Amino acid sequence: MTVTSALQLNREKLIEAYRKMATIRAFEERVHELFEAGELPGFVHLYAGEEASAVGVCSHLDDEDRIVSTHRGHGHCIAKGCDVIGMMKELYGAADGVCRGKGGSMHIADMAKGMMGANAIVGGGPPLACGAALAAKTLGTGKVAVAFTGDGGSNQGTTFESLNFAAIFKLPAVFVFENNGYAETTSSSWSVACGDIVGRAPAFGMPGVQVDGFDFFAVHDAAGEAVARARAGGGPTLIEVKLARFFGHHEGDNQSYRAKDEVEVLRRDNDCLKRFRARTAEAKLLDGKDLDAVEREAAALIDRAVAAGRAAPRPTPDQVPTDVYVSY
Amino acid sequence: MTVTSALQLNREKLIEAYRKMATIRAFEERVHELFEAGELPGFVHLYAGEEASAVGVCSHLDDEDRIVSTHRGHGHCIAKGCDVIGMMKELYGAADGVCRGKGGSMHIADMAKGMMGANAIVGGGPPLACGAALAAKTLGTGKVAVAFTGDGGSNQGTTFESLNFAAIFKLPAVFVFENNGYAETTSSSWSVACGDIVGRAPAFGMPGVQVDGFDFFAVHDAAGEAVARARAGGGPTLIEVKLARFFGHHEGDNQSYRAKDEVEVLRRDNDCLKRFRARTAEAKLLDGKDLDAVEREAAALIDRAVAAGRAAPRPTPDQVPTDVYVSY
Amino acid sequence: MARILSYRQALSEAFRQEMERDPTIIMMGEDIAGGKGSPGDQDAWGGDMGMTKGLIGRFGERRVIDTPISESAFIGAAVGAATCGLRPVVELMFVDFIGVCFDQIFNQAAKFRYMFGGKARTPVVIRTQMGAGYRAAAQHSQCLYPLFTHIPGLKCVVPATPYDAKGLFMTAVRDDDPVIFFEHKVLYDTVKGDVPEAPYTIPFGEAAIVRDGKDVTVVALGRMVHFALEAANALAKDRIDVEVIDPRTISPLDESTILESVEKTGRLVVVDEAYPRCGMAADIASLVAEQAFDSLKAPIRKVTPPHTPVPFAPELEDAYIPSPARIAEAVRAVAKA
Amino acid sequence: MARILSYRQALSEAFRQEMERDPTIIMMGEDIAGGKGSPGDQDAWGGDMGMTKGLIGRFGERRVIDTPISESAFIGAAVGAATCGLRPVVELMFVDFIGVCFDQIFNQAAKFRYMFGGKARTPVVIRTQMGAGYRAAAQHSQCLYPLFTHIPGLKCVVPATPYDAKGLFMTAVRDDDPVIFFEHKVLYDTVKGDVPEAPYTIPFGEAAIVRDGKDVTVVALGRMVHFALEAANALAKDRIDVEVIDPRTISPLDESTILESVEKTGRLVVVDEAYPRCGMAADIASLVAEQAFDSLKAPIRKVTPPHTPVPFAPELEDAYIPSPARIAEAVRAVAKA
Ligand SMILES: Cc1ncc(C[n+]2csc(CCOP(=O)(O)OP(=O)(O)O)c2C)c(N)n1
Ligand SMILES: Cc1ncc(C[n+]2csc(CCOP(=O)(O)OP(=O)(O)O)c2C)c(N)n1
Ligand SMILES: [Mg+2]
Ligand SMILES: [Mg+2]
Repeated sequence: MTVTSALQLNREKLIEAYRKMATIRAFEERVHELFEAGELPGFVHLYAGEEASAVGVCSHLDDEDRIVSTHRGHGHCIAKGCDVIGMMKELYGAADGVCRGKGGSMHIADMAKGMMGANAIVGGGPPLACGAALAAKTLGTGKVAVAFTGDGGSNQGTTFESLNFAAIFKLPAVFVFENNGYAETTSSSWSVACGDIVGRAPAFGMPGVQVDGFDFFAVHDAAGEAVARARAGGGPTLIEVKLARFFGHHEGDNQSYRAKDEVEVLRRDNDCLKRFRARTAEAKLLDGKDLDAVEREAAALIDRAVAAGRAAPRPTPDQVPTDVYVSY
Repeated sequence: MTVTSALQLNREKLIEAYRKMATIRAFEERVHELFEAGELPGFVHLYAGEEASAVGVCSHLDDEDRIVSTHRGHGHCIAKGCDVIGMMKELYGAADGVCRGKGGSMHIADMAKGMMGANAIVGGGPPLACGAALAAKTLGTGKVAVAFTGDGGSNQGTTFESLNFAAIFKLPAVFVFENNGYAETTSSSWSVACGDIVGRAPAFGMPGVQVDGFDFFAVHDAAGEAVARARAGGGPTLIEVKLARFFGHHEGDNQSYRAKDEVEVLRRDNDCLKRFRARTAEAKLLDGKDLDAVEREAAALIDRAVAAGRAAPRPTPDQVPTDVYVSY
Repeated sequence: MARILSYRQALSEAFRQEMERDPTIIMMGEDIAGGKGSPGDQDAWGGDMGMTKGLIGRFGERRVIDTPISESAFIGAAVGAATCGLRPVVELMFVDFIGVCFDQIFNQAAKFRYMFGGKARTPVVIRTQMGAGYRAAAQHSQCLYPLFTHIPGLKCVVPATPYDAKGLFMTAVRDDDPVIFFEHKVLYDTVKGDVPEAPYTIPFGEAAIVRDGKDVTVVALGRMVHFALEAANALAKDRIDVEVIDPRTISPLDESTILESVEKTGRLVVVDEAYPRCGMAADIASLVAEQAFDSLKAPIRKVTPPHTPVPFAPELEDAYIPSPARIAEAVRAVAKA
Repeated sequence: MARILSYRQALSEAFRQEMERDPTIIMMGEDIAGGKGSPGDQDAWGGDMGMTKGLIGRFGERRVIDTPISESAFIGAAVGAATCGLRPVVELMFVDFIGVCFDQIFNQAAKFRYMFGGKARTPVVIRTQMGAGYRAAAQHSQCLYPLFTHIPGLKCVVPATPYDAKGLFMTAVRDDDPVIFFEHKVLYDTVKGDVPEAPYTIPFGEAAIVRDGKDVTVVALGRMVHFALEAANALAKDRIDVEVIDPRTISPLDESTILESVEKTGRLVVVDEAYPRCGMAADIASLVAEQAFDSLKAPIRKVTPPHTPVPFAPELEDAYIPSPARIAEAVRAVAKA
């Protein structure tokens, strides 16, 4: 099992990773504005600040590898290659959104891309990831499944069971715990009895690693090792990614449970996009100008997505009863 | 926190412990016969062989301390002081059984004795024990709650959640995992990813200890420490008790998943009653004759219980709709 | 002097007054205070909809308990604690989350008393938000009270007005059986009404006749009560005189008020926001078809959403939820038949 | 030549034949083989009732998978795997255990297709044992199919005979939607019937008219079909000619067969072993009260257990379960009315 470290990635791959991160950021910043302006319906949970996690992990996956996500799913979708325009349309509830306007932000999915859905049930995803991994193993496809879960979701019984289940069957699965410090308002330092989520890995007989989630390279390398192990039949891995969200739990959250200058400091010192720039510059891998161009392209894509969302056909009442069953 | 080791218990306490163990044994051996003879209805899961666990733990508890049990609950009931005659009547489904014939073996309970019920849902008990412990803590009663769970039940999400929950609230709770090697036919060495259940304690930030469940003294001392810690506000403890059952999972189980001579060897070498005799004799604490007498008394009690069960009034159809609500 | 409160205000007042009255009442749930272990404010949210705001300041951490996202553990803990001297009020944030903790409710709390031969009491209240209308899609918009009503041993309360919300909560918390208390999230800030300041209780199993009428009986629950009244007012212009009945509690169900009304009107429309199959509309319709059949002059009509999950897009969700117009249409149909 | 099999044998044959036909079918569940990791025999049990005995020997560990006691994980895994190219048949040993894993069924499997705009298929079958009669008391004797029928996106199958068990299982496993397959534990060895050896399917949503009659329609499910037939035979002596309908699948429900029968007989008794509130008896009664009202000549009667958990003692359990005598009494009452 040889794993390429992110710092050895070629230019194209690095640019691609940055493009995904920048696209997520632009998507989320824009959704924030649109939501504030009352233009988007529903509940939205933004992933801004956490981009290095989704992209660092998903850069090891192809369309036949599966991921399951959480309520905070936009970043996972984009990292997994879902169509950004279809996603934005979905947030608008458009008839041609990626889920035809029936799912919305909390249920955004694209099976064809191996993205098995955001999930509005905390802890809903890990069992499903076990299933994807079991299918891969049973069918001998060599594919893997990744479950993204939050720190809050790490305390859900379904999640614990899934860890044990994946371990005893040596499933090709990776459990990525995105510990952003809070479940809604509740601190993970309080809710996780043993302090760090990674401390639970031994209880499930699997290797565990904690990584700096502001650092794409750290996430990338840890995930690469875990995915390679899974593909090689070595069973599941637990990865705790320490990171933070730039926005509130959901839009509308006043965030008074956070320290006064927490978000400010975070955006200044722990922005994973800035870190990526710094590390690639330091290692003389990429030029800032290239990344500026990527950011402009990402912004333009989001502009097109918003325009598409606004112009998209609206669903009609006759579509309410369709898509419940394949046949009934 | 000073904890008396079992070997320092006075004669009366030792005899009492042996009486409980012998009563459980006699109860279960008799239920086995009655069930085989078709005299008892329902599903029964016998505790014979595991007596040292229930009695070792419960000897630290009084009627206001609470326990929750499993489908294999007779031993926990007797150890906690439930009325043996009322229990036997319940197994017969008698109108004056401890649950008026409505619960049966899988739901045997006696709230007045702090026995919150056998439970036919694997993993059903631990959350309830958290509640009893939370009540004790909130009301400042100084009481504790003990959750008995099997090895199979240790893999249930409800159980995992309860461990974390109890730990973060520092609840006066003790989690006793009775690892008898099997969940029905399935080996715990396979189903528990990390091998030993005690290996999970660190994941829940609580002390864990593994004890020889054939040895009353080992169980007693470990439980004593855990209960004392809980009472003193030190939070929960995980105790893995390694033991084995003399009978099948339930009555009717042919046990072909066990090694050929497994039960024979077990009864010969790892009978907790024999061990108790040996250890108390060795330490010159008790005389075998005293224990013979206790066994005769236990047998006589079970005789009376069976006679009572046979003679007890049967419930009548008008009792079907009663006892659903306090008021409706 | 009328004292006009919102559903939200009425409930908040009920929480506070009951906790003041009885020191064995505790409140538990995710972020019901908020900020547990966090660097900023405690009571940061007071519940995800702010319904329990201020309680921790008044009653302290011992009685107002934030929990981890472990619904089986904390709802089970509430159930267990209820058998040991507390009267917990525990929040299942959205009823849609029932799937991760149903066992503790339907097999444990609901059945203790029966399984233990009448020798247990489990005075726990499970508060939960339900209902569509928030563009919250399939996993945050369900009603699901039929699942609980199905289960012997549970009581189910579905208040539609601020007055009922306060009075029924007070009854729930004083009741010795497990009670599931369904709060419709759309009602919190949209309905207002007269609410006495002094504590009062409303008995379970007593329907409210919220509008007297002689032509057609409409039975409705929760948000649908308001839609039924809207429809009734529109129909009054067409001289169709609708009686609107709100059962308020569905387990126990006040059968006689419904039956008496149908005996008078001979016509029944049942409106329900919950799914149609094995739902409350079917339950009530079947009650009447069995026990007031001879009074019926027309087929019973059910007005419910279709047999589909709740869709996200506003246009779809609005078409999904039974509307005053659909109710009126059903009433017209039975009035004519 | 008739080939008489028990319900158990018919199902076992269906499992084997379907697994032979389609290599993407896997079986999962607790002890469905048995002896995993243990020193003695593998396939030690073949399921807690022996229903899957022999499968591991034929199809191997890769396709016949014993699981730990982690229902959310393994049922969720079956659901997830169903979206990734397998057709899992997963056993929830007793339907009473639904409380620890309901989310994966009712919010995940049931809703994927809708939430994802029609872009998912989840061909999973959840087999489960239900029903009273084993003296297994409150947590091992429930039916609970109304909880699943309530949920849009699920299909519910309740076979009453060996023939139906085999044919409906074959349909279930070939179906592309999530199917809950309810096996009545008392029927495994008590009912026998003609079962063709060659594989066959029975379409969902097609009721069986198990007895033709003109006076009263009795709709019954599962074990109650047999009790209804017993009652019908007894009533024949009194010249009451009962038509017995077994819907076989309750989601989808064959409404027209029921409605047509009531249009003919004008009288309906619905028998159900599940709890009465928001149950199948209410569901079917309300269907008829809405859509065949004009044909009804008498009140609809429901024959169900009372609104209580299932008691343990044999005398109590026997009184609890609807009996042929109670069914006959209800039929007599409506026949006279
Ligand atoms: C079963 C369940 N319980 C509670 C909720 C409400 N809820 C939604 S997100 C959330 C917090 C999740 O925290 P975490 O897992 O850390 O993810 P994050 O929001 O930080 O990304 C809660 C409590 C839910 N959706 N599902
Ligand atoms: C939720 C649930 N799943 C499955 C079962 C069926 N079942 C009853 S006991 C048992 C095995 C339990 O094993 P363990 O916890 O080790 O206890 P033991 O029987 O060995 O005492 C199983 C699978 C159940 N009763 N409840
Ligand atoms: Mg978080
Ligand atoms: Mg065991």
